[in-house]
Amino acid sequence: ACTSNEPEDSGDNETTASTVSSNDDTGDTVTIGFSGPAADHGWLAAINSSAQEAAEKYDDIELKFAEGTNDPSAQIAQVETFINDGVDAIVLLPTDGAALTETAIQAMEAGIPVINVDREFSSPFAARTTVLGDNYGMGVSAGTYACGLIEDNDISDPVIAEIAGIDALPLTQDRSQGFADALEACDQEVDRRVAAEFTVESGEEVAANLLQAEDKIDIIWNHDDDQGVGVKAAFDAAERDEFAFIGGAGSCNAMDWIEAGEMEATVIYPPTQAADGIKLARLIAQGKGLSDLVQVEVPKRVVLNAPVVSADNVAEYRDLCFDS
Amino acid sequence: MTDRPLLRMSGIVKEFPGVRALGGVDLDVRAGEVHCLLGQNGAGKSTLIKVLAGAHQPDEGTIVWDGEEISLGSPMAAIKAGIATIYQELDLVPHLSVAENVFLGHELSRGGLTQRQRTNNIVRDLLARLGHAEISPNRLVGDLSPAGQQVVSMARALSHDTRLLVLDEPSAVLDQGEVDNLFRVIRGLTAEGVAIVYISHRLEEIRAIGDRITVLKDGVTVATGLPVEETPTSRLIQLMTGRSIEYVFPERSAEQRDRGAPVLEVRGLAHAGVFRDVDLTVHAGEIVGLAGLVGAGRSEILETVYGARRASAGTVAVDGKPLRRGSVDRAVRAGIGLAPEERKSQGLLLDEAVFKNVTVSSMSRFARFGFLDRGAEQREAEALTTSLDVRPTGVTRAVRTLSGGNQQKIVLARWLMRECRVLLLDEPTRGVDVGARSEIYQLVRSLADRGVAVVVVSSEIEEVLGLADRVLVVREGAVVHESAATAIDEATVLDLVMEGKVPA
Amino acid sequence: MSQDSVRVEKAALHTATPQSSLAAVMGSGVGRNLGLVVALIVLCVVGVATAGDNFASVDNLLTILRLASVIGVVSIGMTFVITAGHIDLSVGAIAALASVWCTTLATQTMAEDIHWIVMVGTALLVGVACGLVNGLLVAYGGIVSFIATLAMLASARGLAEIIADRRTQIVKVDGFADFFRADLIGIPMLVWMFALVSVIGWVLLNRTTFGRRTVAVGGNPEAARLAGINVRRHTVMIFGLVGLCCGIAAVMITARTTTGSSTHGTLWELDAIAAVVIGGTLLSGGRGTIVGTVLGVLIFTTLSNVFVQNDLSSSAQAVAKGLIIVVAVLLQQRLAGRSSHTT
Amino acid sequence: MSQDSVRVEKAALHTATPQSSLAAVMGSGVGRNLGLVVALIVLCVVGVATAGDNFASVDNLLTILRLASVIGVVSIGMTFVITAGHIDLSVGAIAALASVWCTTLATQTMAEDIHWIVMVGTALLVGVACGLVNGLLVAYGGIVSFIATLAMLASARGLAEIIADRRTQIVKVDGFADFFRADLIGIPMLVWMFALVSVIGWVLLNRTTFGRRTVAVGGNPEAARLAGINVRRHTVMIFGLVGLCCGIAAVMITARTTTGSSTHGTLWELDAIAAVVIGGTLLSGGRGTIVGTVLGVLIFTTLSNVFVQNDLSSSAQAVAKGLIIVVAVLLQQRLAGRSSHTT
Ligand SMILES: Nc1ncnc2c1ncn2[C@@H]1O[C@H](COP(=O)(O)OP(=O)(O)OP(=O)(O)O)[C@@H](O)[C@H]1O
Ligand SMILES: Nc1ncnc2c1ncn2[C@@H]1O[C@H](COP(=O)(O)OP(=O)(O)OP(=O)(O)O)[C@@H](O)[C@H]1O
Ligand SMILES: O[C@@H]1[C@@H](O)[C@H](O)OC[C@H]1O
Ligand SMILES: [Mg+2]
Ligand SMILES: [Mg+2]
Repeated sequence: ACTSNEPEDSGDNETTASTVSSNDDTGDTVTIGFSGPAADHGWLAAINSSAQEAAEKYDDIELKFAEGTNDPSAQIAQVETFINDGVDAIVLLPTDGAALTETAIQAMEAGIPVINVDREFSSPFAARTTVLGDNYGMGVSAGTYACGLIEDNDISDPVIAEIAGIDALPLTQDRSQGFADALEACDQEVDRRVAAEFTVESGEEVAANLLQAEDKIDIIWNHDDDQGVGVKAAFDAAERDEFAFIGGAGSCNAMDWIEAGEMEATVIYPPTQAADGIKLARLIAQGKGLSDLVQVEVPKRVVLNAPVVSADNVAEYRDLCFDS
Repeated sequence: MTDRPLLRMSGIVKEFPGVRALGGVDLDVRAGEVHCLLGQNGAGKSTLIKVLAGAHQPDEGTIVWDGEEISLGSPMAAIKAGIATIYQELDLVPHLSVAENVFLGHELSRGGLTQRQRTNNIVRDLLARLGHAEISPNRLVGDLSPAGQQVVSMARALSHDTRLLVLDEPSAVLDQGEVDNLFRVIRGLTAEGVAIVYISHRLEEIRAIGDRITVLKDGVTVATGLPVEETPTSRLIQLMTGRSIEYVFPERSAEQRDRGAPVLEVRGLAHAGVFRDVDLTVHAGEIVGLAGLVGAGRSEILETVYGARRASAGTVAVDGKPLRRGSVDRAVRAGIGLAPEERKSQGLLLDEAVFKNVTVSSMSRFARFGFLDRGAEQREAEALTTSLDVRPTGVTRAVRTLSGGNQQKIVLARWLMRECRVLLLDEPTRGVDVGARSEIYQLVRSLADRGVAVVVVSSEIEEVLGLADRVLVVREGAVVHESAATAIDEATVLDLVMEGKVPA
Repeated sequence: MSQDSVRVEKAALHTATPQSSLAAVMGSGVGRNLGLVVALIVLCVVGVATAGDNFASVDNLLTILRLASVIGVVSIGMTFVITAGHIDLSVGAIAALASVWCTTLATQTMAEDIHWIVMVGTALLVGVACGLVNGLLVAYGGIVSFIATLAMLASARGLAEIIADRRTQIVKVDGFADFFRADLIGIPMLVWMFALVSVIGWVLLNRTTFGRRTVAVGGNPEAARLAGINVRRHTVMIFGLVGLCCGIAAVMITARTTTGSSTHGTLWELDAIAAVVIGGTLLSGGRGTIVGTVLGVLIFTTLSNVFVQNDLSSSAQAVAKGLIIVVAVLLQQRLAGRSSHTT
Repeated sequence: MSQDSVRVEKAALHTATPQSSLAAVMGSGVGRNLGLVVALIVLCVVGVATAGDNFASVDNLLTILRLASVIGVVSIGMTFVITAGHIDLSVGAIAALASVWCTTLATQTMAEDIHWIVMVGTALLVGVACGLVNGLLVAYGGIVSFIATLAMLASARGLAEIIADRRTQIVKVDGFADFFRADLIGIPMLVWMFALVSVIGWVLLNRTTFGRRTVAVGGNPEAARLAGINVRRHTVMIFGLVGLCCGIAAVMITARTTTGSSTHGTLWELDAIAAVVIGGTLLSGGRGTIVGTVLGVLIFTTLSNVFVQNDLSSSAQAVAKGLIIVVAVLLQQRLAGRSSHTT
């Protein structure tokens, strides 16, 4: 069930139990090591809590939770420690996929399955299973939606702005690339691009400056809904709402705004993937498969869909939202 | 002056790691007297007065103040009791103004806001009373000369309701005129019944201002309450040092009278706004003295010759080779050395060991491929500091823990260690005790005899005349007189520094 | 002899030449600040030249000021702590903790009942309390401020995460946003707060016993002690003061973003120290300037605004920022006459 | 008279009491380091108590050492720059730039052809060059090191992003990884490198004229200058040295992660300064200890290792980290006898 992208299946952890599987029954106790970046913004904080909550649901999981760090060197040491300790599986959201690849391979070679979450390794041999959102696809979804808006409302020469997340992360590049490519399909391009740091505070700051740089904007895509809280605060402070505001990730705040008509849409990129990672790690370590699938084993790669949530379908996605 | 002591310290003991600075000191001071505290460098004078100021806590001993035993647990307690102290190392805050420093710790304020006008007025009065009305209360203390800072410290002491004023070598940074001025102030205070504890290594000052004397030696009182008039200088020296020293300048040797080749040649040297047109030639084996008032610009001349300040005009040459302007390391490589005036800020690495301070300018001598031979460094530094009678001995001790006079010796030792062609000495005996003083004179002379060209700046005219072969008088940034030291007397020099000419 | 002493006094009249007194003025506060003002003006000229009316509009200027306000208040506090010869790395973490604490209060069940004043009070209290802990560790524990506040940075942020359960807490208490996000005579409340804190900071540093002592403690702690100042107590008070500024900044950032979050204030310590140091306060203590700090903050904020106006990529922004800092400081030094650097 | 002076010297032998000479030793280098050693041991005891054999295993110790190595090399460089009275905020950014530069070289078309030595050379060169620029800005530009290196931090990172186009560059050159990721007599190459840099650093600081000058320049720049030391040139050399360390660290982090990235080294400046300061080097300059720095680095890395071994939440770990730092420093001070703090 976890691999499904349908909201009714994968959103709430409780729903997993609804199948015929005995997967949730207590099995051999497994030790899982979890390591991720420092929780320096809402989405990553949600990653942390979703991982921890998932582990707490099971009596047979013993979680080793490494201190969040943005230093790949420190994260490598954490994984090495997991290897030394002989954990049964490792769930890894790398600070930088490529930088942790060799170490992940070492873990795999030591017989410890590695579950890669969110930021992808650079080698197929580094992970037993990969769970990730589709960053490029996220940009494409946002861009395609924007094109639709332009067409529907017949906007000529629209001003399009993009508020990116941490610019130095490859995933940000992927999102921007997807956005640009989709816009190009309808002969549009980004007029103004600023980058924040995924935090509320940075979102407010760059958005405030952005609004000053353009008198009139038609569409704004903001990569991250938690940063979006700040972006929204800047809009309110400047009393500007002439544009269509599109978000990213799918936080509950974003859903609220969509319901209230204060936001046009958001593109889903859920932090619950960490919970998925923990669950898959448990199954793999216990030698189980995914009960909804015919396959005996957990699949190699799970790519979450990046659907667009708008006023039309927000009700469907409501339960899937995460608190940021 | 009454006989009942205002202050009685008895059996004071103070230990520092590795040193017993005070081993049971007694001192009693009466209201209205000037009580002189004498002792060699490191005898414990400063330590004693820091105990009195509440800055150090004694390990043993009692302090009776105005008939009652008190404990001075903090500087505030001493200040409240009416004890004001002017420390040997001036302790002011450089980025605060004169007025702010004077009232630091007991600011005049209303509702937390400082009263600048009122403060300034009071400070202006205090400065005037000290004979220095020209110092503006608004000036930053960091911009003042050491002498000016001394005045600020005095003003600070007077800003309190002071019953006992302690002065730790106040005259070290003053010239003779300034010392007279200081004495005028002290006399005014004693007339009002204020007691004074006065520390100085200049015995003639003790004669001029003191009433009674206490002598410390190696941290214990060897004599107390000696009346000044009845105690001959030779006895004081005997008490302080345990030996008798003839306080004389070394003989000028025969050969240097027919001077060697010119080593240092300074032509038309100027530093805009400070001094101008200085010509100075020093021959091998010659000692040239620069006399002048504080602020005349003598230190600046030395510093500019040395390259520490960039000359605005003129040339400096050593052995005929011109030096690049404003480059100290070139000057040092050419064989010049400077013992600067302010040992703490300009001379010493206070937290470093004695031997490192001594060898810092001659490191290449102890280094092979950049690696230092610490053994050799320590041996040679040991030999040198022993010959200068630095106490306590031990060259690995941090310079900070040495007494003021001993620190001065370390600065000198640095340049004795490096065999210089030219030695520039700015107030070389400041704070140095009588015993070491004649040893320093001896040393400087023997260096000259070995062919070094020496320039000495001193505010003690007697020292300039006694030590130097040739004397230059500097007044307001210009050389106003030059002659052989034997061809001029103290009175004439005094006239020259004051007036720029000898009155007809 | 009296005649003599008159002559002595005259001679001692350390006459400053006009030239050197000019240098003195330039080297002092005015001169340094002049350099900063010029740097700021140059930045604005560049802004106008490249972005025209968009830059020069009142709205944009208010935006710059509003953005400068929060970090500005923190920097004022930092000016004191640096002037006193210390450093505070925990400012951002304290602000985060305070923001989270006061919004937790406001998102609890009884939320509707509390007045926003209680929120503000809570934030200030948390700020001051953390500051005092820093101060005690430094003054009485004898821990170097760098380390003590580094420890506080880790602990306060961790605690903030625990309290907020790492969620971004949106403020729902009515009056709060209304009050702090409002304008007063056309000027945002946050800007008023920054102005007020700056003025109070200036008065405190330059016109009170407290400020005097701060400079003394930073410039020569031993002299301060010998002058009877209780250096330890004063140190505690200074850290308390910077804590208070963090509390105020927490209120402001909560208002600006409408949220409390454990991620607020990330790297504020670096921003604040940079503003303070570029403003002319000595990193080693003993000299501080509030006006310089305010100018320093404005320079950095204006810089980011100009960057956005020009749609520079964030990498190019970083490179440009580095170059501009160097040029600005060099410029400032030339204007401030001979540099006070003495190598 | 010679007889007299002998007596004088005897009298001057102020006999040291055993008690106080012990205190002197404790107050000196040995004492401070002893405190750190004890803190480290306590940490290890906690590690063993909570994680048992997992902690005490050879593998785990090597893991700790490997982690310590990269930041350790940077911290050795930082020790020099802080001892000399400056600070370098750009260490991480320089390492990032060097890692990106040398891997760009190695991922370009002709990649296959270059020897990994060229990569190493490039990294070191970039590091030294950046360091020298810092040094020139500080020594001849007269810019405070905090600001100069802050500018370098921004510029170098921006440049690294531009060069790498914000992508992580995977090293494909053969020998490189083989060499630097190998073991030598059972000990990882990175650890050897750290050990070597530490030993050289120790010798340089304590046994050479370079080190002596560094301490002098940091302790009293004016006195150093008047003693004939070319303070400016020396300052440039020190920044060059720390740049070299950053270059070495870049090689190490590139080997460790098999990548070059503009995000490498984020916040290393804080980690390195923290290790140096907790090690006992004075933040204000004039006293530096390489052994202390090494111990400081080990304490921080062991701490994070101990944390991985248990299942505290990340937030709780942050809180605990703060508390442990405070306790460790207090402990260390008690052991080092009376604190040298003089307020
Ligand atoms: N902080 C300290 N730590 C260790 N030893 C110290 C300290 N302060 C002073 N001493 C030692 O105590 C002794 C007395 O020093 P003190 O400064 O009192 O001498 P002094 O009589 O004032 O000498 P001077 O005439 O040179 O100023 C000296 O041996 C000195 O080295
Ligand atoms: N940094 C400075 N800027 C401007 N003027 C200065 C500076 N330093 C010193 N002066 C001025 O230079 C003149 C000479 O100073 P200084 O006191 O050093 O002379 P001196 O003859 O060496 O006296 P001393 O006996 O104190 O050594 C004074 O007028 C002083 O005010
Ligand atoms: O940290 C990132 C998060 O904030 C963003 O929204 O999605 C991808 C994450 O890696
Ligand atoms: Mg003394
Ligand atoms: Mg002088």
